[in-house]
Amino acid sequence: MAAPVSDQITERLSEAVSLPYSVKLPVFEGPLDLLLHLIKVNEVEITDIPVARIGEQYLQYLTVMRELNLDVVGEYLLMAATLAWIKSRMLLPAERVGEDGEEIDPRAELVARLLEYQRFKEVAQELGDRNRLDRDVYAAPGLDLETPSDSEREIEVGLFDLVEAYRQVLEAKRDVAPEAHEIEAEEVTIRDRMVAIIDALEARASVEFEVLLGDEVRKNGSGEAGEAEIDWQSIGRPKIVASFIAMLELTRLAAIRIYQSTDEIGFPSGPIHLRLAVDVGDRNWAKDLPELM
Amino acid sequence: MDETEKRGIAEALILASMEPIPVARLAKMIPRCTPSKAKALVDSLNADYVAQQRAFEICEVAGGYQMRTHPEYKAYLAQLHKTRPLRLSNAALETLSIVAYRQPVTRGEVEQVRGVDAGPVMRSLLERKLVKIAGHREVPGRPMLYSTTKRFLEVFGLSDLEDLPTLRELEDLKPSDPIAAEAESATEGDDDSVVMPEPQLVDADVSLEDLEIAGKPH
Amino acid sequence: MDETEKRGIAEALILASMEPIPVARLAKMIPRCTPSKAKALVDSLNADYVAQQRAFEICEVAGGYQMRTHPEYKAYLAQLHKTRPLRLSNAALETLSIVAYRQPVTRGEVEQVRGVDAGPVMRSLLERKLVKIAGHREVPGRPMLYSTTKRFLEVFGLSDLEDLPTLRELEDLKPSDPIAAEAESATEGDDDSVVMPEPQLVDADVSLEDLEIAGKPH
Repeated sequence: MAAPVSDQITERLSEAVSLPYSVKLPVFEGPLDLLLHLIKVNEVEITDIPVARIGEQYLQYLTVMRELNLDVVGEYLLMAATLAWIKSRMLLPAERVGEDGEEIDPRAELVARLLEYQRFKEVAQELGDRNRLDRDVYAAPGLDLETPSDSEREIEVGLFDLVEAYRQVLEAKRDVAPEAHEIEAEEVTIRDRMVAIIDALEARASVEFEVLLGDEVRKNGSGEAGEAEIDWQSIGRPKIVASFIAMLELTRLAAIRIYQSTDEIGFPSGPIHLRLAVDVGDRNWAKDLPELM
Repeated sequence: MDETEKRGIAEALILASMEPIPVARLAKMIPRCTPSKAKALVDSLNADYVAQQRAFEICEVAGGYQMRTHPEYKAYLAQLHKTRPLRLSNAALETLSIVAYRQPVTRGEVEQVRGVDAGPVMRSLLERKLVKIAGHREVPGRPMLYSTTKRFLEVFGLSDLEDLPTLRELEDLKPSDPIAAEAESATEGDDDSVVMPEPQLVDADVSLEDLEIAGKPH
Repeated sequence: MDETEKRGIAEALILASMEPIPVARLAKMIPRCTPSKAKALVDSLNADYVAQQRAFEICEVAGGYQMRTHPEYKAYLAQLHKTRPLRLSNAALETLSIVAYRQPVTRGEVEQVRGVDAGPVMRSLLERKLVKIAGHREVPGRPMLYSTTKRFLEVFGLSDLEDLPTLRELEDLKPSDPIAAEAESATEGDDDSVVMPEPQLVDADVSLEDLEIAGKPH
């Protein structure tokens, strides 16, 4: 025979007296948990709860909680009310009849809830007993791997690098065409160049600075860096200037990003690359750009 | 490349990875390897570890392989970590179980099962990243849905959700009693049963003496 | 306790440690052990690893022992970089949450909320394609407007922005009254003080919970 409820209560009360600062109700996880406990100590079947007896003990328990100055939360009171209601129903002749003509036990819903809760309680216990990470077992944290060598790594370049590259381009142009002053009537606007650069970068993930400076990359993917010599003379200085300013503007708007590799000693070298920095996919640049300027 | 080399690569990758490596990814990183071959490599490594009484093994957690120490060393390893082990109350474990089996689940559904407010516990599970918000249920009020995380699998050493005791086993816990079956149907939309009397039925003024008498064994 | 057990403890400790373990510390964590004995244990483990052709060995780095893979696997390990998840700092999450909940929003508005310069963080969010430029606000100075991207929805598992939980919904998870709060602290006990590792860094599979917390008004 299990210990009577009164003994448990007394025991708990004495605990409460001896530990004035850490009054702790035996941990019941709520009214269903308390009911399961009472069902267990009374050694009765969940499916055939003696509602009167269990209900009485349940109320005693709530009273003890109050004696211990623990606020009885609403859920416990609601369950007390449910038990009282079921008890009264069981005294009355059956009112409700199921589809098959049989009486519906007024306890049925409570029984179903208790069974379901019990299932999860068992699963929870099982879960709690598993080997737990950082309590029972520990994982290898993984190695802080060396980063790839600098030459493979893309790094940001400063505006200085960009300007320097631009200066070199202009210098190269002076070399090839010192006498060319035939200014073509071709109107090149910064806006056009911004749109062209965005288009080019949308078509390809990364494009070389010099290629973009000269002309937009065709969508079919020609104009790969280093594939062919760039004919600066045919491009014309206005276009190069407009392209460069367009790049600066796009950089300022954080629409594109500029990268350059470094050599073994960490000095920036090699071609400068441009990439889209932002999700510009859902934006009509051609339409928006006039506002940007 | 022979098996020994591949095994070495698998071992190095699993040791060095910061998180569990899925078998498909592992296979991709080893030259001329398939997932089933990768699995065989891991099995063979684990067999080695057992034979050589290593303090660790390769476990399958959260859909990937990870090197983990054996539980028998837990007392020593506890000294190593500054953070205290993740403790979970019964309330947290119960809530976690309900979320795990019923996901995606609303807070109300959890409360229905446990019979108590689930808010604070749910919050603490969210903070510990064992549970995450998984959208809304498209019903009036659009309640938030919760589901378990990858971290949940990692913490409990589960390879995936299938690794939980199956729902069938859960069903087995239920007795074949007809009342239970009936009760199931009764819970579904039988509004009559929801009418509750006022809670003032509880007599709060019972003294301890009354209790002693009432509580005496019958 | 015999040598084999001690070796096992040393192995488990070195495997699971986040940082290299100095020999003195290792000796302290093993019962009845001295630094010179601990060193002998490590040497014996390393001899094992050589004999068994393990892909790793215990190295002395930065004044402590650490398990490291052999250099010959370097090329394979480089592939692990790609699998490393994107991490977001708290600052990034805070900023992202402000953008998510107030979009479209200017940088100035974000700074007003967070009280610090939002430039660098916003740039990194743009780079990670979590945030995009969404035009200008038609006020003097025409500041840029930011909004979240499709990728943002993907990362957070949202079908659309409507799916973002409201702050009120999260408030609901807090104990509604001090009584419940007390009850919670009584049952959950010291759980609340559990320190999660790496509180600064959040995985890319950050949950919405992170966002909500970050987005809470200060």
